[in-house]
Amino acid sequence: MIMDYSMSTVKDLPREEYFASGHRLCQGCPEAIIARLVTKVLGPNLIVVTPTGCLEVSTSVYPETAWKIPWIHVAFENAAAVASGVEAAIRALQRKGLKYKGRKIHVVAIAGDGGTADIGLQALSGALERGHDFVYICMDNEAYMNTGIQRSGATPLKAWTTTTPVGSKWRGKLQLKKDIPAIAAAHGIPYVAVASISHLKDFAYKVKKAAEIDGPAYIHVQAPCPTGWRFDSSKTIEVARLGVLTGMWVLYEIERGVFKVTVPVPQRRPVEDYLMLQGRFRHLTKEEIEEVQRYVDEQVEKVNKRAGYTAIGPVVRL
Amino acid sequence: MSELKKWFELPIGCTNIEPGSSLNNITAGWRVFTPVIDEKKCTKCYLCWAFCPENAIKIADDGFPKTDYRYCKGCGICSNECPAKAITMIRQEV
Amino acid sequence: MIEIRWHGRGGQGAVTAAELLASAAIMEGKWAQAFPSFGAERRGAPVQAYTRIDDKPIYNRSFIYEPDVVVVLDPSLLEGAELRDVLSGLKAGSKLIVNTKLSPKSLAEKLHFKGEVATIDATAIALEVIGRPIVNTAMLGAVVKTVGVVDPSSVLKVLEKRFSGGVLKRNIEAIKRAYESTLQEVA
Amino acid sequence: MAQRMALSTNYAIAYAVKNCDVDVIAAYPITPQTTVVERLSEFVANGELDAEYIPVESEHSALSAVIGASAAGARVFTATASQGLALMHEVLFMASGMRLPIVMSIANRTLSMPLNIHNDHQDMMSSRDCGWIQIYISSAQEAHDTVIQAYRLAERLDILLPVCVCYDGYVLSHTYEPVEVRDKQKVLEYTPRVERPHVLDPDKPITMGVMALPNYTYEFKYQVVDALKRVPKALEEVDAEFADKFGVKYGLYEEYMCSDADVIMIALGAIASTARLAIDNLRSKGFRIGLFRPRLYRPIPVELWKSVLRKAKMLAIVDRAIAFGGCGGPLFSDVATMFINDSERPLMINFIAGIGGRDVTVRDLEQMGLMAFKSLEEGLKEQCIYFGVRGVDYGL
Repeated sequence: MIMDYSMSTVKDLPREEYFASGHRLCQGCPEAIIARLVTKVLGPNLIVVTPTGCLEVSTSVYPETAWKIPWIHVAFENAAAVASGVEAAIRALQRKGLKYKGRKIHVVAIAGDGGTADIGLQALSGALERGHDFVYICMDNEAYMNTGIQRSGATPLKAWTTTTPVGSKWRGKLQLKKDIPAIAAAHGIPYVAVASISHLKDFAYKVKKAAEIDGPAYIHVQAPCPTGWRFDSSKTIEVARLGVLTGMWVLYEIERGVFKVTVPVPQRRPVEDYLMLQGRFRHLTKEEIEEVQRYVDEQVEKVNKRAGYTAIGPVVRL
Repeated sequence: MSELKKWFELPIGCTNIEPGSSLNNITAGWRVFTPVIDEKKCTKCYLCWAFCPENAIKIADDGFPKTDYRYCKGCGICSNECPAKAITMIRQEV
Repeated sequence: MIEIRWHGRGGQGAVTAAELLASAAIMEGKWAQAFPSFGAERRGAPVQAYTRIDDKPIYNRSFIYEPDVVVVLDPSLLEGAELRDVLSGLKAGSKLIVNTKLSPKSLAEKLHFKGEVATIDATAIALEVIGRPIVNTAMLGAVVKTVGVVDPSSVLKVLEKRFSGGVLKRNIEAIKRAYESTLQEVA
Repeated sequence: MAQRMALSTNYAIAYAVKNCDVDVIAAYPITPQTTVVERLSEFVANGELDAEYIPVESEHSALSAVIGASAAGARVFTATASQGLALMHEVLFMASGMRLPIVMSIANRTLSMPLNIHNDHQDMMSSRDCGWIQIYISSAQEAHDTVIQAYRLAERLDILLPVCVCYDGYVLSHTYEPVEVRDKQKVLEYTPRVERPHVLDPDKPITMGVMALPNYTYEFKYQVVDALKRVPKALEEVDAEFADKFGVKYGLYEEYMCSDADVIMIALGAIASTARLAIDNLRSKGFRIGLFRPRLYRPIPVELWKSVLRKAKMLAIVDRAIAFGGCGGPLFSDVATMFINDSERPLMINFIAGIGGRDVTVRDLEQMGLMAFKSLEEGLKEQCIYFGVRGVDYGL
């Protein structure tokens, strides 16, 4: 059974587990939290497609697998294409009365930001444009963590990675983060949402909604990586929460073109609170932090304009 | 090496036909700090259960969350997120 | 075995004509091949297509260099480099079938061609019957008439499978008119 | 009822796919393959074929999508050529490693640079060791029948490997010729649906496409080696069943006048078809020459090939691909390798011909045959002849 929209607390999350213990993800890994939640909300009539990446290599090392629902990995750049094929097969076989009879099987791709924003963007765009009935979830940890913390198109401005080092000429990443949910939304698909693991109810609601909507849905969920972002493994949720509270990670959905902030933040925390928790931003000077703050302020203004009210409030320094 | 399967003993097509077999991989050895739940303080909000990346916290029949130490890697999220401050991370001395 | 080389311009239907002729032969139980010569050509560029017909399986998969029949769909191909291509590989007994207003004799004189020549004003037929200068079916009629490698009724049957309604009617009419009005002579 | 039609090889393949009642087709346009999937999309559009047609955004995604669909239990098809096959390259290994019975047709075309849309076998030869069953055909009829056989072969539970049906771009893909289109009901009787043991099914959840460490990877790969070993016999059986049903038999190879031949010419696909005429002409001039056309090229049925070839004094191996920097063309290297430990073996001469759509005529092939005889008499001056390249003279 898929849980009810009206779930009031995390206590109401389904107790069934389809993502087993014993996987090899890092201590405090957000991807495990995401995989657990998505499979809980949509299992067991669910097929998951995962491209190459941390989640894949850490959950499927033979002879062990953490997956208790049907799961497939093929390559790095093709999760959306593989999911397209799975979805088409289910449709054809159901229509011909050969398999998957009489039930809704959810097809969900769970990918990282590299497999989504960079190498997998073409396959994702193709699948969204073709209108397959599937959910694509991007776990955004803002770099190539599986290969050892290299920059991706989703790495934010000024963040340190092993290929955006801090030197006399470079101060971390010189470019802005690619706005992937906006790219997904530009396809005119019925549902796009941004979620956070710090707000599980909101995330679960979006996963369920995405799966139930006919046609492609895209969910972008922040995945703070203790290893790559350089923070203590106990702080994964805390960092995620501060992303939301500083307005750096706005939780919204776009349902059939209608934009809505699902978790308003009446009073914003300064970006410093978020940045300073993480080693990847430790090199930032006061001026650079102010620059990031100004950028976030601009983004927040755009969000509020789009929402039609002050969904994300002003910065309040405690 | 003797316990490793031969080629014809493996499932075909790079598949694994034992769902959830990662349970065979006991990850307790990853742990440095061990979470201890103080049931007197616990409010049964289950945030620790929901946030645990290892799926290592189970809700017992008495309604209290219990840590499955075979799989707990000691990340400390449960302790950090517990609103009632009911979970303490303890250094286990060998 | 008879080998036919078709010369046209991209968009005129030389490839289709080659294929329709092969289809008619195949319908009669014969063996045939039809294939185009593709370059980077686009609409308007000179193109060639080929048809081979035989009573037994055809193994040769190379182009046709010494055709028994050359069909020219567009009179403008009878000049310069295009003319060289048209006349290339013609041997004793080769037949030339050309869409032109000229008589076979005057065309042969103009081209200094010795051999069998057939001419037909396919453009006039096409404009009159089809309303556009699509000459391939008219040329097909001329080929059927002068080469006699397939029965005219087979070509009509192939057309019936391919087209319907007014398009079918007009193309059949074009073939019939061409069949009746093709002139041939041995120069 | 079977129907004799004038079809190009591309269309002959489309009809075969239709009559195999394929469930999912994913493809991306590339010359000279495109008319295969154009025709298939027409079949889907007008309801003649009940399938999902996925118009993917690249060949990489085409193969990825059919992998997903095959993994979900569907009967699938894709087609490509040239750069498209090269773009699929990494995914080819995934399809075979995952043991998915995908059928793909490949209208062989050269690889850039220079850009050229015409035929040679460079595309497939660059992907020949990827665990797929590879069958080279030499007529539209054979393409039609081989696609039908391919499903039967690929879906056999003792095989479960992807199959590609290779045919010369343009030379075959765009040539109309007579094709007996097999009756759909008979086709489905011949290749009925098979329940595969490993598919994505919520009732029996499995993990597909695992990661393996050095301790298990070799064993998984060996499974593919093992399955390929079973292919020659399986294809013989599949071919015999096909003959029972449709009255036509192709074998694993075709031999023509080999039994007493001093020189045997070996060629794949369309060249082998044309070469028959060269053999006839040379025979009429008194040269004892034969022709060997491999049909099943991966896996190579080594002993079968050798049983035909070892009787010759000289093998003239015609490759329609260049192995840059190698010891001769890919087919040559394969044939040479199979004889390497035999104390008595034929001499071998390699002709690289037909590159980038360069026509290979009956006369060219006669000339190659004569060069082989001359080398046999006077000794090999050159082992690998880049036949017909302007500016190169081998003095033969």
